[in-house]
Amino acid sequence: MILFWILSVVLVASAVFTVSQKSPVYSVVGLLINFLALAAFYFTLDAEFLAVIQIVIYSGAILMLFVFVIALLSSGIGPFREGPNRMPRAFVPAVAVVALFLGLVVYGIARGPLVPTPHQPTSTIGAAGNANVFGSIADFGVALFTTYLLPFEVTAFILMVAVIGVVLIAGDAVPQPTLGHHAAPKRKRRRESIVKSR
Amino acid sequence: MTTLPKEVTLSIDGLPVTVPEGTLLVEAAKAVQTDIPVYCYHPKLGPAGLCRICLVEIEKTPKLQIACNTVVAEGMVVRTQGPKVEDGRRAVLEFLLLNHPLDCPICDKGGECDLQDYSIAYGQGMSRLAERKELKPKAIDLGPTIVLDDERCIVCQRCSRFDEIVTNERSLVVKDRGQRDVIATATGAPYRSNFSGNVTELCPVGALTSKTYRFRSRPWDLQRTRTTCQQCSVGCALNVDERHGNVLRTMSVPSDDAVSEGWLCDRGRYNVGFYADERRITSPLGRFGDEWVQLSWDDAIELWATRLEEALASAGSASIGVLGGGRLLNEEILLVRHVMRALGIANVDWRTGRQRQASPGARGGTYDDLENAQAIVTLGRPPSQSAPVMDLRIRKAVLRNGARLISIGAHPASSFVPATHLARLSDLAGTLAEVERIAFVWDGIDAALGAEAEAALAKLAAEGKHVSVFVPGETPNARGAEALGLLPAGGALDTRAQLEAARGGTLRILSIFGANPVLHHPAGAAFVREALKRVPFVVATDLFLTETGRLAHLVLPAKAAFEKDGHSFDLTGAVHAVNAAHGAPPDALSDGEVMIALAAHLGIDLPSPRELADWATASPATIANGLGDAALCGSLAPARDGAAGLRLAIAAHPFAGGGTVYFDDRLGELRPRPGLLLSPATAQAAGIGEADLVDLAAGGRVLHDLVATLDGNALEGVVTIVDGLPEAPANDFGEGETVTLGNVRSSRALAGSVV
Amino acid sequence: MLPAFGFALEAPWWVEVVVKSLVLLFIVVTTFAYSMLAERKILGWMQLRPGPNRVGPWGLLQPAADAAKMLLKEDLTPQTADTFIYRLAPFISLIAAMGVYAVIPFSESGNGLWSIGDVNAGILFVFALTSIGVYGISLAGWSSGSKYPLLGSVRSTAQMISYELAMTMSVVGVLILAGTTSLAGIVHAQNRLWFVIPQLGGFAIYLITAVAETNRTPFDLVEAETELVGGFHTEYSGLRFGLFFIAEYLNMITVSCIATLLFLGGWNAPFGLTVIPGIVWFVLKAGLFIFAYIWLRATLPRLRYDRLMAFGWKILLPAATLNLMLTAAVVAVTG
Amino acid sequence: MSPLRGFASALIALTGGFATTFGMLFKRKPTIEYPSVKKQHAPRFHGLHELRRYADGKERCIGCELCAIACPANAITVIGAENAPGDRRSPGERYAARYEIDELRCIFCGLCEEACPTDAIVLTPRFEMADYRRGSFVYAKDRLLVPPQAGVGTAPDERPNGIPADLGTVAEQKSTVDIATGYDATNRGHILKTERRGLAG
Amino acid sequence: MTGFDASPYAALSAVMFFIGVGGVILRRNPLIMLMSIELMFNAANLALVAFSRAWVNNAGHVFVFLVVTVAAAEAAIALAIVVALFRRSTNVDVDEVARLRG
Repeated sequence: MILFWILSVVLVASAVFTVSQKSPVYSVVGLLINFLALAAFYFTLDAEFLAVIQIVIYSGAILMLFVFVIALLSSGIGPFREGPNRMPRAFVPAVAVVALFLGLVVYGIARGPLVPTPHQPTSTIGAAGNANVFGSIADFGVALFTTYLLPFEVTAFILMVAVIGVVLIAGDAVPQPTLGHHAAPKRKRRRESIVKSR
Repeated sequence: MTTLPKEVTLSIDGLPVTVPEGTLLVEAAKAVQTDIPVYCYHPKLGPAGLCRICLVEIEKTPKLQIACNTVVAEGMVVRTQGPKVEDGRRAVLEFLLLNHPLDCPICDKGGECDLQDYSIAYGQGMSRLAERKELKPKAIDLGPTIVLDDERCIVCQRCSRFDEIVTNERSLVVKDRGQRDVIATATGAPYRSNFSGNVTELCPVGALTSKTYRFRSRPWDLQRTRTTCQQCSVGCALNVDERHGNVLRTMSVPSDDAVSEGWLCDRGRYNVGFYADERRITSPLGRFGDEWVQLSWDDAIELWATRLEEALASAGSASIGVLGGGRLLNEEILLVRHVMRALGIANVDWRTGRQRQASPGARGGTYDDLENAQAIVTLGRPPSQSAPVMDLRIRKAVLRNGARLISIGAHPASSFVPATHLARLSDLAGTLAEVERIAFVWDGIDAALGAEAEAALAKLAAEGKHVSVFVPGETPNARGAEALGLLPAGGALDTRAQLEAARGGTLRILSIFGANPVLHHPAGAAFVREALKRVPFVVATDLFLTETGRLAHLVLPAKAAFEKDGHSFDLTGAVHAVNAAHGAPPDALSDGEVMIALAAHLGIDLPSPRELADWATASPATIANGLGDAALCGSLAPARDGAAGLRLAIAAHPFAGGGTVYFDDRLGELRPRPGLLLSPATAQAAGIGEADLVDLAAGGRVLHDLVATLDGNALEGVVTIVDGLPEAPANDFGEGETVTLGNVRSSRALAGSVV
Repeated sequence: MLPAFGFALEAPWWVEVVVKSLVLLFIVVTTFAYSMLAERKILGWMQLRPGPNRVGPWGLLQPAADAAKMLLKEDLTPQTADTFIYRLAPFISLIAAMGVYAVIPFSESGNGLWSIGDVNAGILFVFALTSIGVYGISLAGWSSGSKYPLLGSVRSTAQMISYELAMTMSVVGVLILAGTTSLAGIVHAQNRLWFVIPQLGGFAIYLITAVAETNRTPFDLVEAETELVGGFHTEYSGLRFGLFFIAEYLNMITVSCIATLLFLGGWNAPFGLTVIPGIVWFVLKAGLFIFAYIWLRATLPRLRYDRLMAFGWKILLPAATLNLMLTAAVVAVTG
Repeated sequence: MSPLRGFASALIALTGGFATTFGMLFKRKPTIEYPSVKKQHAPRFHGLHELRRYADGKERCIGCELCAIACPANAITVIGAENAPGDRRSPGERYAARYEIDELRCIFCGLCEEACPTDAIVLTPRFEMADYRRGSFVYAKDRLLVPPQAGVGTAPDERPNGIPADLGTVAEQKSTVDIATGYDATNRGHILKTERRGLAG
Repeated sequence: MTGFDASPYAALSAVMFFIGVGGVILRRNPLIMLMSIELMFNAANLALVAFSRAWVNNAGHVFVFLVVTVAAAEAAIALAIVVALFRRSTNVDVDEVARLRG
């Protein structure tokens, strides 16, 4: 239980860090910590495979993609410009909405403990590594390729669509703005940002 | 006046040439830009026919002829090249090189040596001489400036012919004959001349070298800048050769026909050692009480500006005096004048020495007028000492053009050409009756004499004679200072009045630009010292801490002549460019730059550089003031009493002075020792022998231990002393004053020439 | 999920973990130091020169000298750098590189595995940590605030993502044959036949991708000195540079160990030479890979970047997929 | 070329490459362990300069600056002066008051040696002149001139009325100054206290 | 293994989810908005894994796996859009992009 509290503190703190950071790179670092904590959670919840998947795919691939994009965008033109945060305008309504829903959810949870409905366990909890043991890769694989084959295939299709979409969106078809169009504001921005960060 | 000379057409190397009749072949060849090698021939010395290197082939003449002494003839066909000519030259060179040592690596001429060049062009490379070369003495001391290397001499006699033809001094000769011939003075005395340095340039080999330049550098290392000499008012063009930031030598500019004709005096040539002297002021110095403090330029200028403003506010512009300017360039003079006028200061006077006037008025002439004059009259100090290269023109006029040389006053005109001496100006009129073209050379000192002369000149001019006037001054650009307005205007104080005001305590600030009135002002050293001590704030710009500088409160390091760019006038009023050839000490500023800084501090707008350049290069005639404007120039007539007794003449000397000459260690014995010059008869009457030590006194002022020199050329009853010697300041005495000689002691050891 | 232990000692499990970790840390750092020396030596020999030979006999103390130098050098931070991330990045690299050793079994004895912990999804754990290691490089490059490191990090990110795919695919064949993701299990599955034989293609692909993943020549575009000065670590100096350096060599050793475990039968003795302890075999096999690395560096020039990417996507990935499908098919058919 | 054959040939090429590098492992290394082992230089190696003397101790250099003008790198500065009659530095009238070579500028081409009319400047096989300051590489007479007892050849009489008798042979005697042990003039090519090993066989 | 209480996980999941919601609403940096979305995904995943553990049923695991896959696709497309936007103009302001004009 101590582990739970430690991890949940890390989880929430890193989530807040992610959302509140000015620089996206810091957000990425926060999110990375968040994902690592989540992986630890999955580990404690006997989802060994998912824990690894969480790190390999989420941290190693998706989040890496963020870093890549950030580096890509800052490589040619410096830190890219972004609009001002909506904080001043939307802070109060946003916090109100979030608090309302959070309140509702917590109320829902607090009204009665979530007593697990007796349900037929599909597997047992035991030594990892073997089939039919909850959370094991074998068990997970069997489930994935039998019961959930259709969703799996659909997901594969979605991935394919995504690949084609990405190529179309970010490919060469997009008109490039002229260099001169970029160059002037770029240098100015760079200096401002250096001044600000000092 | 003369008919055009007949022209002759001949062919040189197949090219037709038309030249005046009588032209030498070697000169005619220059018309087709063919270079005929010469050693003994020199365009200004004429042919001698000694070296035979200029052999050319002339058709229908069986043997090769020397181009330097062959006059062109109609239809002559000349070949300056070809195997025959080259064979001839090779043979001549073989003889010339028989005993010429192979020490080109250490020879100062090596690299600019005609013998070297032509040996490479025509020589045969190896000597066929089996015997050892003749050994001769190498470093023969010819005099204070020149060293002879006898081995290298090819006996072209350019040096001795220069001494004969150009200077007429005739001291250098070829002694002995055959293989024992040697360049020496006829009397065996040291070779002394104001033009001795020219022989090193004339020497086509490295036989004659300057003591100051021996083994200092090789010619290819030198950086050459053409500028204008600022040692006297003649304005000779010269080339400054510099290496590693040191001025090593100055060379004449052979093409400078308008002024120097390619000759330099020894002062212009050798007085360059002061540029690198350690005693030069390298930063502004302030004197507080007895303590000298190095100041930054900002502080120095601010101090000056503040004092000026205080004095202007409390005592007005009449309490401020400005002295000097004769050593400045036109641009600087203009800046000084501009700033002083902007401040309302009228007490400005460039005349810090004896000279009262620099302008020849409306009768100025060119050097050619001087050369072509039928009679040359010198009034006051002769130009032989104050403007030596100008004196060469006079000698030329007398020797070659048959002009009469007449001197008036206490000084003999010249020792080297025949001259008539007249005691007073009034004797002149009869003498000049049949002369058409007259040149007056006045030293500008005796203003009364000047006025008298002007009257005489006006009379001569009225008779339809062509009269030209020359004023060789004490300072190089006195003409510029006067023409560009460094004179007291509208009743303002001239130098003497300023000094008197200073003694009276009414002068608050005195600014002195490149002048040394303590040593040079005729009011006397003691008088000027006393005056300067009473001025609360004296500023002096100079190269060295001179007698005047030591009395100043602020001394600013100035740039010397080779260190600044600008223009100056020569004494005929021609403008010459002065180009910086040498890096000034890091903290030195030219007086012009100082004025710019001062103007910036005082908030004075300066003329634009274009305006400045226009004014600085304008002819002084357009701004000149007339001769004899007594009101402007003031009168400084010394006592010219006709009383019996010895009268004093104060002479100039090229190597006298408290400035650049005094601080040039290399000059050594060229500098005169304090002494006096007497005619033998006068000396005998006073009981003085050659080289005796004598005290000279007049009215309680005494000069001690002057070395007496007897000179047959000196005038009877006149004692001549040298002006501007810091050891024996002559400015305590007046020109023409009656003096007494006493305390005669014999001292053989100090024998030597004084003037 | 308590980790499994190699030695059953009468002590709390965490004491054992700490002790083992410290011992392993020492061994790993020493190995790193001497593999670096070995690299310099072998590179030297291959280039006909002696290599470092000044510090100690045969230059054996060179690593100590290098370490002293690294520690004494000034630690610079560029003015334009993002200080926090700039300082963080080398630690991410190093921790990820070191973390892998938690699951690598070096040998086995009667008491159990010689490893700190035997994670069920061991091989996946390795991949997970490797993918975290990329952050060190890409964040270092981004945070240096200078263009060469940034280019290096962008290159590295693209390269690592591209080659990680092929690498994973090539390993899956082994997993299919072994039927387990546990590293010990995989080694056990090779008791009779090393997987290098049935998985020759996978082995080749693994070797190539492993070189790319560790940014070694000829795939060292990340730090290509001639083009990018030093790549992502251009701005780093002193200790922080040293950390990257250590991480790179640890990664090299890691992939060598993994290759040994997956394809060369781990600590299994070849030809029945069981007299020699398994750990020796393991070290020998891993050492062989390390030597191969150095050999590769001495032999091949750097690839052009577009060729590198094309090679990864157009050759390695299809080849790995083909290998995987073949393996799956064979296993499915033979059961 | 079919892809397969291309693959095969690439494989063969790779194998060849790897074999080459592997083979190098066992080759003898040509490295000379420099500070402890020094290579023997070619007889005409162009190293640090030296200003020679005559056997009677007079400087050979006459300050003629021909080396300076011959120098393509402008590395030599010579300032001449006149020999004082009482204290003759060189046989002739002129000697080098200052002689400086900027060894950092020098390209060791030996043209100064060629240009020298008295064989005064000679390039020795010395080459170790590392230092910490750039200024230290300006070698003046104090470091260039050999000690008085190290003269070579007979001085001509007071006036070198031409060429030293031994011109052209002096440069054949390359010598080196060992600061620690004093001067030892040796023939070209042999270096004191060194050991031969390595390529220069 | 009964008695596993999923409530804390559910609460934690809710908190994390709403942090993500807050991020999406408040921030205008598209990258951080995307990361907030990822946070929301992961909050849901956490709940799924916790419930899966409570029921000892790996359906949740499978679902998480699918979610992760879809998230990867989503992130890739979203980032591609960001890059494309950035190529058109250096100013990546989500509200301006909403006008859908070129």
